[in-house]
Order: sequence, then structure tokens, then C-alpha cells
Amino acid sequence: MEIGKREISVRRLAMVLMMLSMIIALTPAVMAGDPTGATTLEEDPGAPVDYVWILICGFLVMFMQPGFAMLEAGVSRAKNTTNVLMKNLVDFSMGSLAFFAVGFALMMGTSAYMFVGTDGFFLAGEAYDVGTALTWFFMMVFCATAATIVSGAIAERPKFSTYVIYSVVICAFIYPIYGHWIWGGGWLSSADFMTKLGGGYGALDFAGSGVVHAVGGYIGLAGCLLLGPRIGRYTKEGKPIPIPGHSVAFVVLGAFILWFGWFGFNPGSTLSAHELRISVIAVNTTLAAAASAMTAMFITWKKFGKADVVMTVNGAVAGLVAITAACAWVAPWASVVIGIVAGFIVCYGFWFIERRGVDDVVGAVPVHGFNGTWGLIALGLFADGTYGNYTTAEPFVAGLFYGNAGFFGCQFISVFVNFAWAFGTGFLLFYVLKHTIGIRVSPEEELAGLDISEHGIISYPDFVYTEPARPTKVIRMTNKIGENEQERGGKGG
Amino acid sequence: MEIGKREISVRRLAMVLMMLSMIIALTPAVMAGDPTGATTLEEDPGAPVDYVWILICGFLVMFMQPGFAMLEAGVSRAKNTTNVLMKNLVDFSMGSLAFFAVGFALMMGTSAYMFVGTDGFFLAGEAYDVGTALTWFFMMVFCATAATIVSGAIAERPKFSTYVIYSVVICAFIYPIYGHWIWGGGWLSSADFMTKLGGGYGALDFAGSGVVHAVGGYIGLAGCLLLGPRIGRYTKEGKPIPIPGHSVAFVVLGAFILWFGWFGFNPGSTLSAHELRISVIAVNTTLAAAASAMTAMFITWKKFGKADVVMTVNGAVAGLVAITAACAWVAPWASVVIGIVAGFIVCYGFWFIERRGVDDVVGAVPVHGFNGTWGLIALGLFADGTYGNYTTAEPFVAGLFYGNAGFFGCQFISVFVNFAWAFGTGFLLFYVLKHTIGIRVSPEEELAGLDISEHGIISYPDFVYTEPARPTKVIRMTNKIGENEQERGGKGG
Amino acid sequence: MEIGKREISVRRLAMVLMMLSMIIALTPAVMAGDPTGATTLEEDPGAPVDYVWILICGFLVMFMQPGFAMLEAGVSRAKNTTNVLMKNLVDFSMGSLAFFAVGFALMMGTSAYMFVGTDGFFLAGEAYDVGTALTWFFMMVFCATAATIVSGAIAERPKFSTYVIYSVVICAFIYPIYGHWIWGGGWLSSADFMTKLGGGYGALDFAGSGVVHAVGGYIGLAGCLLLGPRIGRYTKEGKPIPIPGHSVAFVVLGAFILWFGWFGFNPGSTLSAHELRISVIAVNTTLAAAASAMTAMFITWKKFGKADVVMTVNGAVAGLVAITAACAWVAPWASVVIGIVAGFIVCYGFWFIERRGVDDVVGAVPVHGFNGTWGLIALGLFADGTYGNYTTAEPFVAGLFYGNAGFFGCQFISVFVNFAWAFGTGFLLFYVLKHTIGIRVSPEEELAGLDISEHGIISYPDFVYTEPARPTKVIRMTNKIGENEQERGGKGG
Amino acid sequence: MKKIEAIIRLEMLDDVKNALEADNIVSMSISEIRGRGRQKGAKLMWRGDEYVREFVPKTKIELVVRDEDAAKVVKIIRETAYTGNIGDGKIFVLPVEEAIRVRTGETGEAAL
Amino acid sequence: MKKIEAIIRLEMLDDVKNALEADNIVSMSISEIRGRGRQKGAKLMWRGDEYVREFVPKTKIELVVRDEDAAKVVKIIRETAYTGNIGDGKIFVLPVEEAIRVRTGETGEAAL
Amino acid sequence: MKKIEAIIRLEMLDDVKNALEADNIVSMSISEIRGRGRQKGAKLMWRGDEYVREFVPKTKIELVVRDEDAAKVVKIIRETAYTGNIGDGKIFVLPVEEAIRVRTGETGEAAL
Ligand SMILES: Nc1ncnc2c1ncn2[C@@H]1O[C@H](COP(=O)(O)OP(=O)(O)O)[C@@H](O)[C@H]1O
Ligand SMILES: Nc1ncnc2c1ncn2[C@@H]1O[C@H](COP(=O)(O)OP(=O)(O)O)[C@@H](O)[C@H]1O
Ligand SMILES: Nc1ncnc2c1ncn2[C@@H]1O[C@H](COP(=O)(O)OP(=O)(O)O)[C@@H](O)[C@H]1O
Repeated sequence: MEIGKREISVRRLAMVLMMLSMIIALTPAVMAGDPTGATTLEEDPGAPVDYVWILICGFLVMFMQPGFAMLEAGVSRAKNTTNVLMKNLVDFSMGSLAFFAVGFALMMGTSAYMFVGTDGFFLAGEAYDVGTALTWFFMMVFCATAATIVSGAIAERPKFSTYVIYSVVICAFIYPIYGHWIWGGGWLSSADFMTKLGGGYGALDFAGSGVVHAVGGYIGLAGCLLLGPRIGRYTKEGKPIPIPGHSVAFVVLGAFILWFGWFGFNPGSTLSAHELRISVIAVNTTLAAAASAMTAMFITWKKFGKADVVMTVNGAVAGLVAITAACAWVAPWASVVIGIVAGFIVCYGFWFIERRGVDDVVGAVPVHGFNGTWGLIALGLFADGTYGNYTTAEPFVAGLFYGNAGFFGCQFISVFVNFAWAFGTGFLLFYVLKHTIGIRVSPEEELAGLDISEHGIISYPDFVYTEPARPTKVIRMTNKIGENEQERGGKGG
Repeated sequence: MEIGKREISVRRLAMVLMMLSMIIALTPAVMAGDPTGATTLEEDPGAPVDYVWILICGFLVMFMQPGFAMLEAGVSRAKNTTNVLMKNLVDFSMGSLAFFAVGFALMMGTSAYMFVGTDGFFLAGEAYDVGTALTWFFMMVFCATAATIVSGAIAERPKFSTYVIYSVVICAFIYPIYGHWIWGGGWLSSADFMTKLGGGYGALDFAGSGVVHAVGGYIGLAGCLLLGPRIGRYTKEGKPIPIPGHSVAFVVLGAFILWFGWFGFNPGSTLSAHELRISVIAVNTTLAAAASAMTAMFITWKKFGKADVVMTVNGAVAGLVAITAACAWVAPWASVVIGIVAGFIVCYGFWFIERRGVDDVVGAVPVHGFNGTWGLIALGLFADGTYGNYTTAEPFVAGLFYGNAGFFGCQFISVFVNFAWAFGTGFLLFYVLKHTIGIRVSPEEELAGLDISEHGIISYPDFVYTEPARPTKVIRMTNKIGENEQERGGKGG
Repeated sequence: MEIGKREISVRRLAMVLMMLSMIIALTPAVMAGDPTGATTLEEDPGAPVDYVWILICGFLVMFMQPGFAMLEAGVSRAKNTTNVLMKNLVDFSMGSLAFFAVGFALMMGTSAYMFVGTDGFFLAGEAYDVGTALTWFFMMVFCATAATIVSGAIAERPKFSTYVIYSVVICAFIYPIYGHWIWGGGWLSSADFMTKLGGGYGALDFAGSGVVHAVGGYIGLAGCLLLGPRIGRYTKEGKPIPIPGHSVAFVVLGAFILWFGWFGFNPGSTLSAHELRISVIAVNTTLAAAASAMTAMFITWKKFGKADVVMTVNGAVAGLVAITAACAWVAPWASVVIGIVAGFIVCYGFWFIERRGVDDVVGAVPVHGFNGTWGLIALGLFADGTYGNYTTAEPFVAGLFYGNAGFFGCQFISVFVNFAWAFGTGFLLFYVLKHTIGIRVSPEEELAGLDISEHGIISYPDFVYTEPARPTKVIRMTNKIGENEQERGGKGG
Repeated sequence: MKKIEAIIRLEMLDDVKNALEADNIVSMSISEIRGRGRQKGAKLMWRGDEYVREFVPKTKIELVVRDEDAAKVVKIIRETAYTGNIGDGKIFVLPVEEAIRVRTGETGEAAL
Repeated sequence: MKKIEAIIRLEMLDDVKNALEADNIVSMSISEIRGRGRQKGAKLMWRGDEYVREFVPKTKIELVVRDEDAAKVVKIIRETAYTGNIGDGKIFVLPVEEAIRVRTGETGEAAL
Repeated sequence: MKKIEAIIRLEMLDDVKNALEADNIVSMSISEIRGRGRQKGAKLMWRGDEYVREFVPKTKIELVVRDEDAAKVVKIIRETAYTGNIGDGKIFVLPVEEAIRVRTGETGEAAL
């Protein structure tokens, strides 16, 4: 076998990685962790059921990856299927490696100034411990979820290489740092002025309406703005022309998988099976999603005379996103209300940004962004004072409707910080990439489809594709929310 | 933004719902539930593992929804894909809301005259409790399963609006009332004359061969009869012409998902992880499905020279349905026998009703109906006296083959009541709907496909569809079970 | 109804089966098992959480079946979709029945001469016990996994009837006997000379890199060799021509499902939730898969300028296979290294065998075979002495890099025995079948597709297929590993 | 010889085919096309945005027939594909100079 | 009457259709074909093995028009389907002997 | 110029294409059709009910060639698409009046 240049450089890469790993492995002189779990079990004989619960819930969250993959592939055109799926593979893979190397340490490590964690890199040393591994796993699948949200928003036009970089940056830095502020003992949840304002607890986000979803949604918004809409998505006058996805079956399959996975996402976030509140969380999760899905369905049905499937699906996910922050702290009836509002937000939110030239393929901005924000607010409103801060002990978390305006204030701060951080860093990231290596494929590549141009593949080679299935004329504007339509169509990237 | 009439009325709807929720929320003056779970845990330190078990099993049962969705979409034509999937979204969503508002209270509330439950509406008041929430969640996913069975039977022709109503009625009334009789302390399981007959226990149905599957199956039968067959499904002489579904891949994927979900359905029905019988239940579930699938496969192979995939899949699900009632009370070898019989029933059952003009698209009547009934009977025959009434304590449940003819009698009564209730109420419901708002789309809409006519969508717009793939001529009748073929083809609805 | 000959013989079959079952059922005069689980619970009050853990992990492993099904269907052509899926249904169904009747007893029964188990047939007698049922279930889903691996390797050309026989033989004999040697107390793990060599333990394989994957992979290799490549897979000069699969979406969906299921496969193999090491196992499983997927992706990217999706997917699965043996005994950093190596092995391994005329459709040989072997070796290298033999107690398992050359020797022996047994028995099986009933369909049937010729079905009848999508010309050889290309193309079967 | 290209509704194919068969016209080829004419495309929706799919799916039948059969075939198709609604389709007749049967090498009308 | 068969790039269909419509040519049929000519097919990859997909997907437009419209239609298509790159496609003109509208039975140019 | 429409077996396309290419005939269009003739459709099954799929998938090759090439092309196709079994297909030759290359505007035989 002749060894060409390329082989050598691939090997070199492997060598470097290998050696790096060796160094890491040998570094930990002090090994204070409990890698077998024997000590942990001795100290807490109830640990097995918690481990089982957290791990299985984590598995379910991991399973949301194919949910996103199917949903995103389904709303994209057949000629971009492989690309969408590859992005999902990449953000879970690169994401977990980045979170392993860096992200986890920044998020859950010993806090420096309540701003960022500082230890646990590569899960080495003390972090080689069953408890730390457990936390890492659960946190990692959440991180990968945030990462994958963006791929659906900016589908069908970004460069693949750019996406690989993006997925590393979000999982190594953007997500973990914000995550630290809420879940890692950072300032939003734990600074004195916050806990004083909230009444014993600062800003909260039970399972991540803000930490995971709004972060993903607003980075997606930044990406959409900097990329610009797909070719053909708007008329010259800026009117949107829908570009239907290639498989409704995948869309619905993906949505159901997400719904299923969310039962790991929300109830699992107790991080303990001894919190029996998990049953109420499961109920709330179901009801919010159902109410939101049906609200979105009836809105389209009323408005257009026909029940729209993609909006219904978006509605279901929007309800799930919205209840995520509050799921442990509200009663079932409130979940229904939160879900109904989510259904309105997702419909009108989508139409609102669409009129403004934001070509969000999967609807990630209204679904994850706006409803993530709504979830944080809803928690500040509806928390009913029956459950504590991830514990059955006091102080019980109560919102505005239950007399705690201060906590509502905390949530309000959290909403702004969340948006500023996610949109700000996301914008910066895509802006730098845009002006260095570029973020968008050429128009020819986009027309040919990213499958061929980026991956040299046809996703369904045994079937006859029909490009002209693409709609060609808008008969009437369906919505007049947006007045000042800017001519954004086709100018991106 | 101009606010049109429609926006207003949608808003009004939201207002009403919001206020309603408020009222409910404020009603509970007495709050005797345990919403944090602290008390529950104190009283039963072993509760966490039970909660984990029941919840995760419930998640698996919820995941049967995409299983049904894929299976039903797969056996339908491409032009009806979205409609089938929308129905699945609707019955889970509307179903869970209806079960939240009404169904659960009727099923599991304090029994009135052993006929119907009377409290727990909207999970409010005392029902805001971790234990109640747990039960609600597990019962709800079962209820949604019953609802979704029907959509596959009556696919490709009903009006969507009708289906929405149907799904509310079954989840709010039909299913819960029957469920009460078996699982809510109602007369079939607990009336004195029944327990006396059975020998300490009345009619039983471990995980719902009857409660869930036969109920769904027989409502589907009523629906099929009142709707009539799809256009082109029978020749003028009443001979059936097969209408192949559009994706075998979805059919098989759906079946595997169902099989997977069934491991929540059956073992989870112990409602306790402390019943170690769960392992035997898992074994029985596997074996019955495998035996039934292979039986159905070999039947078609022998009969037609080729192994038919859809019958094999129907066989697998039929075996799962059949073992559901008996799964905790029989030995593995008996599960194999029950499965083999199920395989026969599903094949000959399907051909039997098909010859009689029942156009059951997914095969729900033989799979869920007939085999649900067979499951109840099989329990009355094979229960081997090794396990009690959802407990390891006596009295142990034994069937005819183990000397308890009385219990077989109970099951016999149960079979008739089950059919009468499900078919009767189902028939009534569809009959009333048929003669009020109508239950079937127009022939033009049916020919165009429900995706376009009901949802304004094409499910796979990037591919070239081929209508003529529809078979056009029957070469020979494959089965002579039915002699008196009535000319039913095309007359329905 | 006229009862034809065929009906009778089907009935006769059922009778025989029924009677057989009866006999089995009545045989157990001595019933020492604990079918209710009452005694088991009393003796071990911590059992429920273990049962929950093992069962749910077992369910996840079962769910790998649709993962394999989708992945294998996706890489096959549309005209063979049903056949691939049917094979997956068959190997799980026939497999579990065969394992019930025979396999389990040979694998886990009382050992005869450390070579084969001897009791527990039909789970009858003493084996009617909650603990035995639990073990059976977990072992069965592993066995079915091994069986299903082969179907992807030999897709698109074998006779269906042959495949049915194959799946029985592997699940009744080939897999269980080898499994006995490693997991059933057989010689590889427990013979004195082995444990002496290893330092207190013999050859190990935590979750089955060797037992499950390499066995499946090498039987697949034997099958590929005896079947010969698909028509059109090689030019007359022996150069490979790629035959793209019909759905990249199914490929990626399948891979994600597998990844999800693997979280049952590896962590579940502790067979106890009290081993908190499960969290480390979950972490290792994730990291190895991610590292391997990205390695394979970057290799193709560097080599061809484009990131190849199927190789990436193969890479992910390869990483999962590779970490399976070592997952409990290595640190996270080592998992990354093991994964990177797996990525290289899968790419170059695939190209290596491809050049030698092995037409392995799904890539089972490099993914499951070579990486299964690599997994066994990696365990012998990287085991870091922090965890014992499925327990937190000593002796801790350590590999070559941690000073235990003897254990590396054990693994080396294991690698050879594994290959010899799997390839040997697989070759024998297919060889006998080839020279008796035949193993390959006729060229006409192969060209028409197995869906039509073996199952009388078109998998996607509503879409226009395009046969000419099949590539027709190779522009340049992409790899020069193999020099001595033999002219194997088209000569098989 | 004439080539007859008929563009008809999807659901009429069966009837047309049967009618032709009844008159011993068996050989034909069909394919999927999409067309526009008087008939407007369906109004469709995607996430609440409406649009028109301008081309309506149709079935195209192609048959090469003997000169003397052409009129008959046109008539049969015309009558059986008829519903009276917009979108019923069109039939075109084109001249054919030669026909060859691959299997036998026959040419001209013998090849049809 | 003439039948015009134009083989164009997928993405040019919209423009061609609009240009024809602007000139009152509404009726047409389209279908998916794949072709080869000067344009080479795309280089594709499957698991690292490269190959060429020799036929490039194209859209075929078929219109039957009056004799006097033929030149105009050809011109419109030629101009709007043009990009100047290899693979722009071809237009063929064939004679048509008869046209029949199924719905009305009209024949000849009245049927177009 | 002549238009040659050949309806052949799916699996013969490669051979036909290669044979034509060997004779410098590169340009062509292909599409999927389904047809019936002497060849009966496949017997299929759905849940144990049997039926016949009456139309068999075939590949249609369309080439417009110079008058003098027509016979040669027909011959090549005839020979390479031949298997001797029912269903081998047919070749039709139609007159073409004009051809235009979109990219260059060339017309007539120069456009082929
Ligand atoms: N001049 C034409 N050239 C090519 N195809 C045509 C032409 N006119 C009509 N068609 C085809 O016939 C179909 C039916 O035409 P349409 O005008 O809707 O029919 P009708 O006039 O009977 O209502 C169209 O969808 C198109 O495919
Ligand atoms: N002689 C021909 N007969 C049939 N189709 C042709 C012929 N020449 C070209 N085509 C079709 O036109 C398409 C474009 O041809 P090509 O030679 O690439 O165009 P150009 O010469 O403008 O670059 C081809 O893909 C093929 O479908
Ligand atoms: N007269 C015809 N008009 C149009 N297409 C035809 C005609 N005759 C045959 N075909 C096409 O050719 C294919 C092969 O025809 P068939 O009669 O089976 O071939 P053969 O006579 O060589 O056995 C058919 O499936 C059909 O698509």
C-alpha cells in the first residue's frame, strides 16, 4: 500500500490526539474521585435508583437527536437531506467531544467569580468519578440538544465546514458559560442580589426553556439573519414563498420522538428519583404539548380553513419548550394555559419573523427561542409554591400570580440576559465566520442541493425527484403583521 | 396590525379557556393531595423505584404513538399520509386533554354504583398529588392507545373534523367508563357476583387486551361499517381488490416501535417494580409476538408461496395484543401457544371481514379486536395459578386448564360486555355523526387524497407520485371463507 | 368454508406445536423456581431497582432491531427494502423462539465440561423463575442482535428460506455456545489456565464486542464469501462499483436508534443497578462513538474532499462496537482513543475487503467484525485497574498498558477463538446450505429485486422508481490497498 | 403508423386501458407528467402560507398504432377519459415513420 | 400544429413558464427526464468510492401549438432557458397531425 | 432529423448507452415509463390478496439524430437491448422538423 500525503497527515492527527490523551491520562497525580462507585454507594444506598433514573432520562434526551434529525430533514427539500442529517451527526459527535474536553469544565467546574467553571477538563483526575460521570452525561445530552436546534433554523444553505466549527464553539463555550450561570452555581441563580430578589432563590429554569432552547433558538436567529434566506424564499417584493419540506412523515415521526425524549428532558431534570414530583412533571409535559399542538392546529384551521400539519407539529414542540422551565413548579391546569399561549406564540411568532425576512426553515426561532423565553416568563407567573428548589424542602418556588413579584423580576432579568448572551455570541460567531471562511455555499451549490455539492451524494437515488414541486407563485398574502417588509430575499451570506 | 374577526374569536376562545382554568385552579379549597411527594416518600421509602418504573413504562407506551402513526401511514397511500399522521397527533393531543378534563375522573374516580368514577376532574383539588398524577399519566397513555387504533381502521376516507370529535368522545367517555369496570373498581372486576364466580377475583385483563385493544378494534369495526369501503376497494361483484400502502419501511418501523413500546405496556402494568414478575411478563410478551408473527408469515408463505410482510407485521402486533391480558398469569410456553393462535386469528380474521365488505386499512379489527377478545379468553384458559391479582399474594389466578371454570366464566362475560359496549357506543357515535355533520369526505376529495383536500398539502412534494401503482385487476380469489359476499363496495358513508 | 390441503397442514403444524408445548408444560414435576418473585424479593430487597435497570436496558437493546432494520434497508436499493426488513423481523422472531427452545439452555445452563450449558430448555421447570426470566430476556436481545448483523452484510441476494434457517441455527447453536465460553462460565473466561494467565480472571468481554458483534461480523464475512458479490458490484477487472442505498434518511435514523439502544447494551451489562460504574460506561459509550464517527468523517473528507455520510454512520457504530468490550474498564480519555482507532479501522477495513471482492452491503465486517476484534484487544490494552470483574471488588481488571501482560494474552487467545468459531461455523453453515437448498436467488430474481421475487411486493408503490440511478462507471480507483484483486465479481452463489 | 399521446386524469387510466383492451389494443406505455391548461392547480399550504401548485399531475398514455386504428383509438380514449370537467385532458396524433420490435427485429406495422 | 419538446434546466422552469404565460401560452405538460450531452454528470461518492452519475436531471416541457406560434414559442423558451453554460438544453419541433380536447371533442387547433 | 424513441428493459440501459457512445452517439434523454405489450405484469400480493401490476417498468430513451444516423442508431439499440425474451421493447422513429441548442442558438443538425 502506497502511503500518500493525505494518509500521513491523517495519521499524524491521530498521533497527536493519542499523545494528548496520554498526557491527560497521566496528569492526575491526585485521584480523589470514585471511579468504581463503591464509596458512593456506601454513602448513599439509595443511589442506584437515582442513577437508573438519571441515566435512562439522559438516554431519552439523547434520543431527541434523531427526533430533531427527522423533523429537520422532513421540512427540508430532498436535495438537502443528507446535509441536514450530517449536521445532526456532527453536532452530537463534535458537541460531546467539545463538551468532554472543555464545555463541562466551564459549566459545572468550580466556579470562578460565579462566571465560569474551572475544572473537570477531559473528565480527568478527580472528575474520573461515577457521580461526575453521571452529571457529565446528563449535561452533555442537554448541550447537544441546544446545538442541534440551530441546524434546523439555518438548513439548506450554510457551508458544512462552517457548521462543524459552529458546533464546537457552542458546545465548548457559548452553551456551557450560560449554563454555568443558571445550573452551575453562577450568578443568575445564585448571586446574592438575585436570591434576595427571588426570595431565597434566584432565576430558575427547571429543565432548560432558557438554557437549552432559547439559547439554541436565538443563536439560530443570528444565523438566519447573517445567512439570509434561501434562494426563492421571497419574491422580489419581499413576500414569502413557502418552500415545502420533502417528507411530512419524517416531520411527524421526528415530533413524536421529540415528545418521547422530552419525558427524559423534563422529569429527569429532578436529578433524583427520590423527588416524586417527577410524576407531576410528566403530566405537565404532556398537557402543555397537547394544548399547544391543538391551539396551533385550530389557529391554522380557523385562519385557512384547513388544519396545517407542520404548524401542529411546531405547536407540540413549542408547548414542550414552554413548559420546560416551569414543569416542576406549576399545576396541571397551568400547563394547559402555558401550552395554549405557546400555540399562539409559535404561529404568530413564525409569521412575524417570516415577514421580516428571517428564513427559519424548521421554525426554531419561534419554537425554541420565543417559547423558551415564554417558558421563563411563565415560570415567573404560574409557579404555585408547592415545590422547592429541586427539593421538597422550603423555600417553595412561587411566581407573580402566587404573590412573589420578586421572583418574576428574577425571571425577567434572566430573559434579557439569555437573549443578549445567545443572540450576541451567536451573532459574533457567525459574523466572524462570515467574514473569514464564509458561511454560505454558492448559489450554484445551493440550487444543486447541499447533498451533491457538500457530500457528493443523492439521498434517494432510486426515486425520481421533481424539482418543480417547488411552489412558484403566492396567491395571496396570508398575514399582515409585518408592514415594513425589507427586501431581504436572496441577499444573504 | 389589523385585527380581523378571526383573530378576535381565537382570542376569545383563549380567554374562555384561561378563565375556566382559573376557576378550576381556585376551586380546591380542600387540598388533601401531596403535590411535592414528600409525604408519599416518607410513607413508602420504596416509592422511587416504583415511580421510575411506572413512568418509564408510561413513556414507552406513549412512544407507541409514532409506532401506530408509522404503521398506519405505511399501509395508506401516499396521498393520505399527512391525514393519517394528523389523526395520530390529534388523538394523542385531544385525547390527553379530554382524559385530563373528564375521562380520568370517570375511570379512576370514586366509584358510583360500580359504574362510573366521579372525581378527579382536571386533576384539581385532591387530585393534585404525585400518586394521582402517576396513575393519570399511565392511564392516559393507555387511553390514547385505544383512541389511535381506530384511526388506522378507518383511514383514507373519514372527514377530519369528525375524527377530532370522535377522539374526544372516546377519551372522555367510551374508554374511561369501560376502563372503570375493569380497572377502576367497577362491576366487571369487583362486583360480588363476579368475584364469587371467579373465585376471589372477577373478570381480569392484566394490561388491556380488552380494555384497550378490543375496545379500539371494535369501535374501528363500527366505523368501517358506517363509513363503507374506500373507492376501488371492491369490484362491483364485491370481490376485494388490495390497495397497497405506500411504504413498507414505515410499516415495519412502526411495528418494531410498537413492539418496543409494548414492553412498557405489559410489564409496566404491574404498577410496581416490587412485583418481580415483570421479568416473566417481558418474556411472555416477546414470545407471543414472535410466535404470532412467524405463524402469520408461514400461513401466507404456505398459502401463496411467498412470505407476506404486512401479514407478518400484523401477526407480531396480534401476538402482542393477545398476550396483553394474560401476560402476568401464564408461563412462557403458554405465551407461545397464545401467539400461534393469534397468528391464525389475525390472518383468517382479516380475510373473513374483508370478504364481508369491511375495509379495515391497517387490520385493526382482527389485530386489536379479535385478538383482544382472544386475549381475554386465553387468560381464562391458561392462567396457571402462580401469580395473584397484581400481587404475589393469594388468591392466585387460575384458568380453565388449571381447574377454575368459574374464572373462565368471568372472562366470557367480560368478552361479551366488552364487545357490546365498544361496538355499541362506537356504532352510536359514528351513526349520530354520520347523520349530522357527516363522516365521509366526498368521492372527489377521496380520489384527490385527504392530504390535499383536508390539509392542503402534498406529503412528499419532491418525488414523482404514481397513482396507477394502484392495482387494477384481481386475478383470483385467494380465499373462500366468505360465501355470501354482499355488494358493499363503494356504497359507504 | 372449504378446507384445502394447505389449511390442514398448517393446522397440523399448530397441533403439533400445541402438543409439544403441553408436554413441556407438564414435564416439570419438580418446580424449584420462583415464578412470582416473592422469595427473590424477600432475599434481596434491593432487587426491584436491578430488575428495572436490566429490563429497561434490555428493552433498549431490543429497540436496536429497528435501528439495524432502518440502517440496512437504507443502504440497500428500494427494490430490496421489504426483503431486508423481513429478514430483521425473522431473525428477531425466529431467533427468540430458537433461543427459548434451545439457545438459552446451551448458553446459560449448567455447564458441561466448560463447553456447553445443559438445562433450561423452553424456560420450563426450574427455569420458570423471575431471575431466570430476567437473564433470559437480557441474553435473548443480545443474541438477536448478533443474528441481525449478518442480514446487513449479505443483503440483496440471499434466498429468504435460507435466511430463515440461518437465523435459527445462529440463535440456537452458534451464538449460545460461544456465549457460554465467555458469559456462561465456559472455558475462555473461567478455565483455570485462563484465570491464571489473566491474573484472577480469564478472557473478558464486558458487553459483547466479541460475543455479539465479532461473531455476527465474521459469520457475515463467511456469508459474503460464499454468496459472492451482487451483480454489477464489480467490473470485469474486479474494480468495485458502488451501489448506493435508497435512503440516507433511513441510514441515519437507524444509526441514531442504534446509538440509543447501545445505552442499554453497554451500561445494562453490569446486570445490576448497584454497580454505579454504569455512569462511566454511558460516558465511554458516547465518547467512543463520537470520536469514531468524526474520525471516519474526517478521513473521507481529507481523502475525497467531501464528508461521506455512510462512512460517518459506519464510524459511529464502529466506535460503539469497539468500546463494548472495554466500556466498564477504561477511563473516558481511553474511550476517545479507542474510538479514533475504530474510525480508522472501519474506513480502511471496508476498503480493504471491498478490494478483495467481499461485497458487504452494510459494512458489517469492518464495523462489527474488525472492530469487535479491536474491542477485545483494546480491553487488553487500556483496562486501567479501577473496576473489578462486573463488581467493585478485587481483582481489578488491568491491561497491558497498566502492567498486566497476562490478561492481554487472554484477550489475544479470545480474539483467535472468536474468529475461528464464528467464521468457521458460519462458513460451514452457509457452505452446507449452498450445496443443499442453495443460498442465492437467480440472477433474474436479483435483477428484479427480492421484494418482487421473494415477497411479491413493491415497497413504495406510489413513487416512480428509477433503476438507472445505479451508477454505471467508475472514474478512478479511490484506494490502492488491495493489489491482487481477484476476479470475484458476479461469480458467487 | 401513428403515435397517439393522450394526457388524461390519473383516475381514468383504468377505464381507458380496459376499453382499449376490449378492442384488442393492448400495447401501450404510460408515464407521469404534470400539466397546466384551463385547469388551475391546487391551492396548497405550508405552515399557514398558501401557494398554488401550478402543474396538475396527469397520466400520459403513448401508443403507436396502425394508421387505420388511429381514429378508433382516439375515439375510445376520448369517450372513456371523459368526465365533462375542466382538466379532462388532450389527445395528440403524431406521425411515425418506423417501428421495430427489439425481440424479433420485425419492422413496420408488424412490430406494433 | 407543432409539438415543441424543450429540455431545460430544472431551475429555469419557472422563468420559461412565466415568459410563455406572458405571451398567452398557458397550456403545457412537464415531466422529469435525465439526459446527457456535452454536460458531464455529477461526480458522486458512496462510502468513499467515487462514481459518476452520467445522466443529469432535466425538465422536459411539451407543448402542442399552432403552426404560426411555433417560432415564437421556440424563441421565448430559447431566451428564457438560456444561461450560457453547458447543459442549457435543447428544443425540438415535431409535426402533429391532430389534436383532440377530451372534454369537448373539439379537434385541430381549436383543441389546443 | 429523426427522433428515436426506444423502450427497453431497465437493466439494458447501460449496455445500450455504452454501445451508442462507442459509436459517438452521446446525447440522449432517458425517462421512466411503464408499459404493457406481450409481457404480462408481475403478480403481486398485499396481505395475502393477490393482484397483477399490469404495467411493467421500462426505460425510455429519446434521441434526436441526423437522418443518416437513424438506421445506425436503431441497429445499435436493437442489438444491445436484445435478450430474446418477451418484454425486450420497441423502437419508434419519428420525424423532427427542427432542433435548437439553447446555449448557442444553433439550429438544425448543428444543434444535435
Ligand atoms: N397545448 C398543449 N400542449 C401540451 N399539453 C397540453 C396542451 N393542452 C393541454 N395539455 C395537457 O392537458 C392537460 C389538461 O388540459 P386542460 O386545458 O386542463 O384540459 P381541458 O381543456 O379539457 O379542461 C393539461 O394539464 C396539460 O397536461
Ligand atoms: N440529440 C439529443 N437527443 C435527445 N436529447 C438531447 C439531445 N441532445 C441533448 N439532449 C438533452 O439536452 C440536455 C442538455 O444537453 P447538452 O448537450 O448538455 O446541452 P448544451 O449543448 O446546451 O450544453 C441533455 O442532458 C439531454 O437531456
Ligand atoms: N404499440 C406500442 N405503443 C407504445 N408502446 C409500446 C407499444 N408496444 C410496446 N410498447 C412498449 O414496449 C414494451 C415492451 O413491449 P412487449 O410487447 O412486452 O415487447 P415484446 O413484444 O418485445 O415482448 C411495453 O411494455 C411498452 O412499454
